[in-house]
Amino acid sequence: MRRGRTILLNVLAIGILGLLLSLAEAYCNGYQTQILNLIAINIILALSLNLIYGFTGLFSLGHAGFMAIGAYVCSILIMTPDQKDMLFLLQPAYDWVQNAQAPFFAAVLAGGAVAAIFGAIVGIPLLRLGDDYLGIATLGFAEIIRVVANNIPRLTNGALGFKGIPAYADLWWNFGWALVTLYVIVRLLQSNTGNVLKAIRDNEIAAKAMGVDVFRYKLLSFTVGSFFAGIGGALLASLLTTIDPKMFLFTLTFNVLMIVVAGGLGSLTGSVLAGIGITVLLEWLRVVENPVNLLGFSLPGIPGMRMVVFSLALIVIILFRREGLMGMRELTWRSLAGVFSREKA
Amino acid sequence: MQPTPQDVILETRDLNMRFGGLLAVSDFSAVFPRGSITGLIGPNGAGKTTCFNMITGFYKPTSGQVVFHGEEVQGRPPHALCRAGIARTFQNIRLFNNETVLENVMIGRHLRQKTNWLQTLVFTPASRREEKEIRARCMELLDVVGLADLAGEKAASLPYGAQRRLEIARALATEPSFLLLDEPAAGMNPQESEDLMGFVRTIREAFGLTILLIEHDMKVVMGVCEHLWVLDYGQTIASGPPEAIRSDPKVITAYLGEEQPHA
Amino acid sequence: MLEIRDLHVAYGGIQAVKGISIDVPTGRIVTLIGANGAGKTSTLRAISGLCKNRKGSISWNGKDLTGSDPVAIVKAGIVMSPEGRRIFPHLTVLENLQLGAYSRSDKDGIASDMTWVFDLFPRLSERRAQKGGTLSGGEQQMLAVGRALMSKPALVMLDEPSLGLAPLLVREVFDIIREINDKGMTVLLVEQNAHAALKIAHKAYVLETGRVTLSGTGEELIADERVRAAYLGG
Amino acid sequence: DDTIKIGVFLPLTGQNAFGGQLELDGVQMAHKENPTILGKKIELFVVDNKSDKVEAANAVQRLIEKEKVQAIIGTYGSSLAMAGGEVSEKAHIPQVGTSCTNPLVTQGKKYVFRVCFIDPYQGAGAATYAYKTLGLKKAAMLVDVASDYSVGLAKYFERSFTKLGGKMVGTLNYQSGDQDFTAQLTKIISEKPDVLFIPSYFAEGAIIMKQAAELGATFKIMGGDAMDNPKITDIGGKAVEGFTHTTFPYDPSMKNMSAMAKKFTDGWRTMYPGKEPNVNSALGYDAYMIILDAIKRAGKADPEAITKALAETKAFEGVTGKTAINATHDAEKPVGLVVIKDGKKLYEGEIVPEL
Amino acid sequence: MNLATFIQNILNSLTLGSLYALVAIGYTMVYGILRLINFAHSEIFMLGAYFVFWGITLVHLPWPVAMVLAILVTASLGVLVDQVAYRPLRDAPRISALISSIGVSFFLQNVAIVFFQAIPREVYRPQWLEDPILFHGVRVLPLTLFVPLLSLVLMLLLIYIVYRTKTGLGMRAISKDIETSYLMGVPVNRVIAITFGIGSALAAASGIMWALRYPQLQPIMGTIPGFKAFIAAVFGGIGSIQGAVIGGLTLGFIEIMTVAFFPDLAGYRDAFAFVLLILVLMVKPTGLLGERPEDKV
Ligand SMILES: Nc1ncnc2c1ncn2[C@@H]1O[C@H](COP(=O)(O)OP(=O)(O)OP(=O)(O)O)[C@@H](O)[C@H]1O
Ligand SMILES: Nc1ncnc2c1ncn2[C@@H]1O[C@H](COP(=O)(O)OP(=O)(O)OP(=O)(O)O)[C@@H](O)[C@H]1O
Ligand SMILES: [Mg+2]
Ligand SMILES: [Mg+2]
Repeated sequence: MRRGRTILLNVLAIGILGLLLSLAEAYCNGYQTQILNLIAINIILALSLNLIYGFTGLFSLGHAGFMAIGAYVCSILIMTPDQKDMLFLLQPAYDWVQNAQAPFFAAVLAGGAVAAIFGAIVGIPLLRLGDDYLGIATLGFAEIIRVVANNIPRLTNGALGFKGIPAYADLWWNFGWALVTLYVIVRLLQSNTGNVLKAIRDNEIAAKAMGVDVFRYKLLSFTVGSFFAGIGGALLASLLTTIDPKMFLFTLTFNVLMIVVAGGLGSLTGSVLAGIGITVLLEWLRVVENPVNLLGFSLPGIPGMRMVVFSLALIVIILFRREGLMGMRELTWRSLAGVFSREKA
Repeated sequence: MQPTPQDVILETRDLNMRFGGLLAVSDFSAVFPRGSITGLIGPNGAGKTTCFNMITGFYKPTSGQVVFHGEEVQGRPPHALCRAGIARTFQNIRLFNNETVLENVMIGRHLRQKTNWLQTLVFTPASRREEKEIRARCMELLDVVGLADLAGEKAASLPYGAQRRLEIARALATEPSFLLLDEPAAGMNPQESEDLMGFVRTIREAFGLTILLIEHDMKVVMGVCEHLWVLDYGQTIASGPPEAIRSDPKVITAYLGEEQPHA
Repeated sequence: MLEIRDLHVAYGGIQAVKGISIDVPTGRIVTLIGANGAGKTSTLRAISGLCKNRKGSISWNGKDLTGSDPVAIVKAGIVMSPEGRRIFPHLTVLENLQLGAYSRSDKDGIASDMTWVFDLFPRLSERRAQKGGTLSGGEQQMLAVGRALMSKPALVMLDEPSLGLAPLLVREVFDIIREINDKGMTVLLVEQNAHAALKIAHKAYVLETGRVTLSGTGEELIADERVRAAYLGG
Repeated sequence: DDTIKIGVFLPLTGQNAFGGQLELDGVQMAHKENPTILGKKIELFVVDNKSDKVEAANAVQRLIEKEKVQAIIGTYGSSLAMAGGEVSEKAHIPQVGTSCTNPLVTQGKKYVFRVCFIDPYQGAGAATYAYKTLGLKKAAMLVDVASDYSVGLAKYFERSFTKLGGKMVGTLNYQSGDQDFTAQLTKIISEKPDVLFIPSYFAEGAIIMKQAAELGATFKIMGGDAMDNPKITDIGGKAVEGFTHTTFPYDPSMKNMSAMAKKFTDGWRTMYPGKEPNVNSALGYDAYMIILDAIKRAGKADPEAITKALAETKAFEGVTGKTAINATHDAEKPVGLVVIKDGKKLYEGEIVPEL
Repeated sequence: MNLATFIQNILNSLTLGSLYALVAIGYTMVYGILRLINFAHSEIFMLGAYFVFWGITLVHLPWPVAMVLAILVTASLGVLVDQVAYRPLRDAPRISALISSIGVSFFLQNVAIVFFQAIPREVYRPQWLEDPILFHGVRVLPLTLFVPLLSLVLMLLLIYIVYRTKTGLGMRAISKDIETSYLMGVPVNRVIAITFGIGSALAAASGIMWALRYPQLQPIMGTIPGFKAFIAAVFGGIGSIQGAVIGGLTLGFIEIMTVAFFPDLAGYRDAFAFVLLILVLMVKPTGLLGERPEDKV
């Protein structure tokens, strides 16, 4: 497929997405909109983790930590000083926290940037570790962030967290950022640098012999991944309008990891599809906790049932599709065209 | 013929490598004239691969020097040595299995790339031109090793012999001046080894390389190498042209055995 | 006697073995030769039960082994020394050998076989307490063969035992194969070193892209023009 | 439409589940007893917020959008209430909190109310009781830094206690989920306080007291409303003897029960035999009833009307006493005190905090 | 800090540390053989504790009988989990089994929430366990003496099994190369089942000990101890039995001593463990006693 056609198709796809979003804005209720928003954010998070783990082979469980950083930075910047005055009711905020302010776009960007800086700082000592050890060390980092957030009330308002964060993150912002994330990661992976990252994943020793400064590229991938994790966290804060350290428990990382693995490690299309699928599945499964009327019998809703069903679904997915939905394959215009022309033939 | 210093591309001086109590390589001193094909042979566990690892930076020598283009380079990381022009293949093939044949070669090429990924993000003309160039150059390399038809295949799906050649193509993509091949003929049958010999000579001419290879297949060793170094228990027990080595009694007792391998 | 009829092995969509029939008579050395990727290893893996998706029939002294799992096949007396040695690097030489005898419980028998293996490979005896991973390539190969022998198999399958060995050791390995065959053990040997393999084989098969294209005694194949051209280097 | 829809969002799973389940029982009991108002059937929609804020916001969103409820009850846990309240506020649907005592819950909110008092008030109550009534001069605290409830209540207790003239001899922290407090307790014991205030949730509080007893602590231990649980003596055993906690003015062991409280207690015992009522169930009950009261006064079940009526509540007769909703939408009622005596919960009476 | 307080702190550390050690041994056992971080371990731990107390309260079994039965039942449950959720993934990428174990962990925890409800339950302890022994101002719990002993005995027993028995030899072989283990006639699935059985029995034993020390049952009670013990196992070098014990004890001491010496930083306690872990990993990337995976160039 020629480049021109691909660009045209991409522009077309973005146009259609835009159209769908305006339709959603007009016709979806708040609940549905909320799910759409969560989808966009989950896609951002999954893509960034997939870059780190799926494409570079760095088993990182620190996503919740970077999200927390993004969320706090962004929230501090978009809340008004008055709001902060009311919020920090046990101990006053530091002056610079109290007075810091920025427009939403800059605040989100700042969230991502600070997360990226932390990514680099953590990455330098930790990226030398091997798989499971790296996993547990990054998990440790995320937990440290959480513990620290609890203990610096003048910066984070401690366990009270932030409430009433301005809700700027609407469909446009969220999907816009999701597109930016997708674009940057796709371009990165399609460039020769992307090949280098995958080479590190496949065989680190051979990569070294090919002149790859393995550490530098690991750091690059980790930092870019942390940046988008921070962006995701920032958007989530503004979407939910409330954050506190408890939100960033390691289960949050696992949720993202689940999406990545279910979609396929090393498949961006997989992350996007699973981001949509799992977000919707989780919402849809609320049904099983509601009281149901079955042929005249009324069964009471069983709290906890949703997670039972969800975890079963997770196990079944992994048992029967161990490589995830897409494996390492991608859905591209070319492969789509292939499907259609085959059908015609 | 004693090579003059200008003709020496790489030289090792008293290289030692110790693993715990084991002296895997001791006082390995060798010179490699520009454009030569040299063989490194010796019994299993003699320390041949260890020498490769020291020269390519995977092991830091316990003591001794590696002099490359007149500069001491021992202890530098592998990627730096690769950038300087030392490339290698591995005894047990190490390809990027999930990548295509072409991508494998392109990774070797990234080292010589001038634009970075941030430029590709915004489609600068320079980066576009360069990505195109890399692709073309790598296809040429695949052509040389006869894998151009398989460019889109996953590396893991190639037959063994093709994988060996791909590994060499990938090493060539880094534009080395010094190439180390670790048992390139292992697992090949005599016909395939024969082809390999021709191939090694071809790439030396085409790329102006100096080649050092480890091999147990004496037909290959005697066929392509101009000079041999023989290790046993880490010691250099002999060095010289193949004909001399073949009849060296020390080499015969330690390595070749009484009767010559079938021809 | 091991009889293989119309064996097929596939990996995903790729057919690696496409209907091979082979006989390995008791007490003999039978060798499979062929180019890279011809399907030799796949055949051995199918016999030892490692390939799940195999078709055809494998029978051993009249007993059908087609559906059996690897452990049952070891118990039946067929053991394989895999391609690339695959010794356990973190276990000592002695432990590697004990592992070879895992399916047995006759203490005395194991002890006497251990002595036998150490007689065959005196080097292993010197290094019995050393970790497998620190052995040199040749010693590892000896260990792999010795380990296979420890299960006291009726049939031992060796996949490229001379790969990566120094010339001196290559000869030693072939001598040992002959020696264990003299002791009454049946051997199925896969080799790239076709010349040496054909020299000691009673019977040989040539595999090409998953099929048997030639068979005969070792001497017959050494003399065969096609074999000489393709596998013996002219 | 001939039904009125009321949504309930409570933590039925996760770490706050025990409280949420008790409150749900109360709500459901009230609903069973009063299934109609203004001749219309009331339908209850229960959603689990899983003790998780994101889920809480989603849950409220869903109640409003999908079930189209006119009013919402919930929840146990201040941060959950805040996450949900944010959504109700935007959708202009009234929400009545059960036992969410942090001041922020209703701050600046038009549509959010609660049937409980707030932590500054409760903390002051505990401090007044300790200092004035019991004459304890030196206090220590063991605070869960990861819990907004705990941090807040601790602060208010400290503020009042020192203002009254008491001395804080040590404040030690822990994190939700910790189960070993021996290090903190060993330190506290060495400071020899008269009273240890633990603004904990019940599960952790019980273990703290056990370990304190094992380490030979002799000081008095006090806690807040989250320590209220029917199982306290089963789980705490001898270690909880003498423990006192503040609570909302209801307990089945109350001596002079109001008519409402008595009716509730009896009704509960017939509806849930073998299960003791507690103050959380009572608050659940009250939350439901106060909404009904507002609907009755408004004469219609329109969200805006309910909100207006709720804000004007002056003398609602609840299980937890006579309730007035004040300007900040909090319930004004006295602070109750429960003490554990001879292996039983005993309602000591009420106290008016010195603020 | 006076001497009595100091000794008290040491005893506190010892109790907590040896409990962590007990849980950590179970993690390390399964990891050592399968290279699988078995997230379900903490739920097996929780179920073990529930089972024993049901045996006592519902079926009115005597103490020791209930304990043995609970351990057996839990061990079988562990084997079942392996057969259903991990065995089909033996030749899959490692992450698949990891995700499956997270799934099992969620599943067991939520099933427990559905069936047992989230309400904390009381634990009946024999009286002799409740009363501390007073010794010169230091209060020693009987459990403080018992748990370290139990950890030590179990550690020695496991080392014996892994290094001195045939099954242990099989385990060690499987840990490096499942396929070749098959070729050697090692009944791989049986050996792995035994591993899970032992691992789960350990989880149950530690669950019971934990519940005796912190007497309260909740469906989520396994999460935090499991998490901490896992850190301990990594700290000691995951896969190493001695490492798990050392890691557990170290973690216990750090958690108690940081609070004892820096009471103002008590809120940071959980972070200390991680900071130390990261520091150790930076010096020894595979934990204190972990072996380096050999990747010879
Ligand atoms: N990383 C290491 N740690 C410990 N010992 C090592 C290491 N690398 C190599 N050795 C030891 O050093 C010696 C030399 O090994 P080397 O791989 O260089 O042998 P070789 O000559 O390449 O043999 P072969 O022909 O079998 O490949 C061997 O005894 C080997 O076990
Ligand atoms: N795990 C696998 N997945 C996919 N294809 C495989 C796999 N193993 C082998 N093959 C393919 O099956 C064919 C036969 O392989 P096999 O290993 O049996 O050959 P061989 O005769 O032993 O070759 P060699 O001499 O290289 O050892 C080859 O084309 C190979 O690429
Ligand atoms: Mg070598
Ligand atoms: Mg083979």
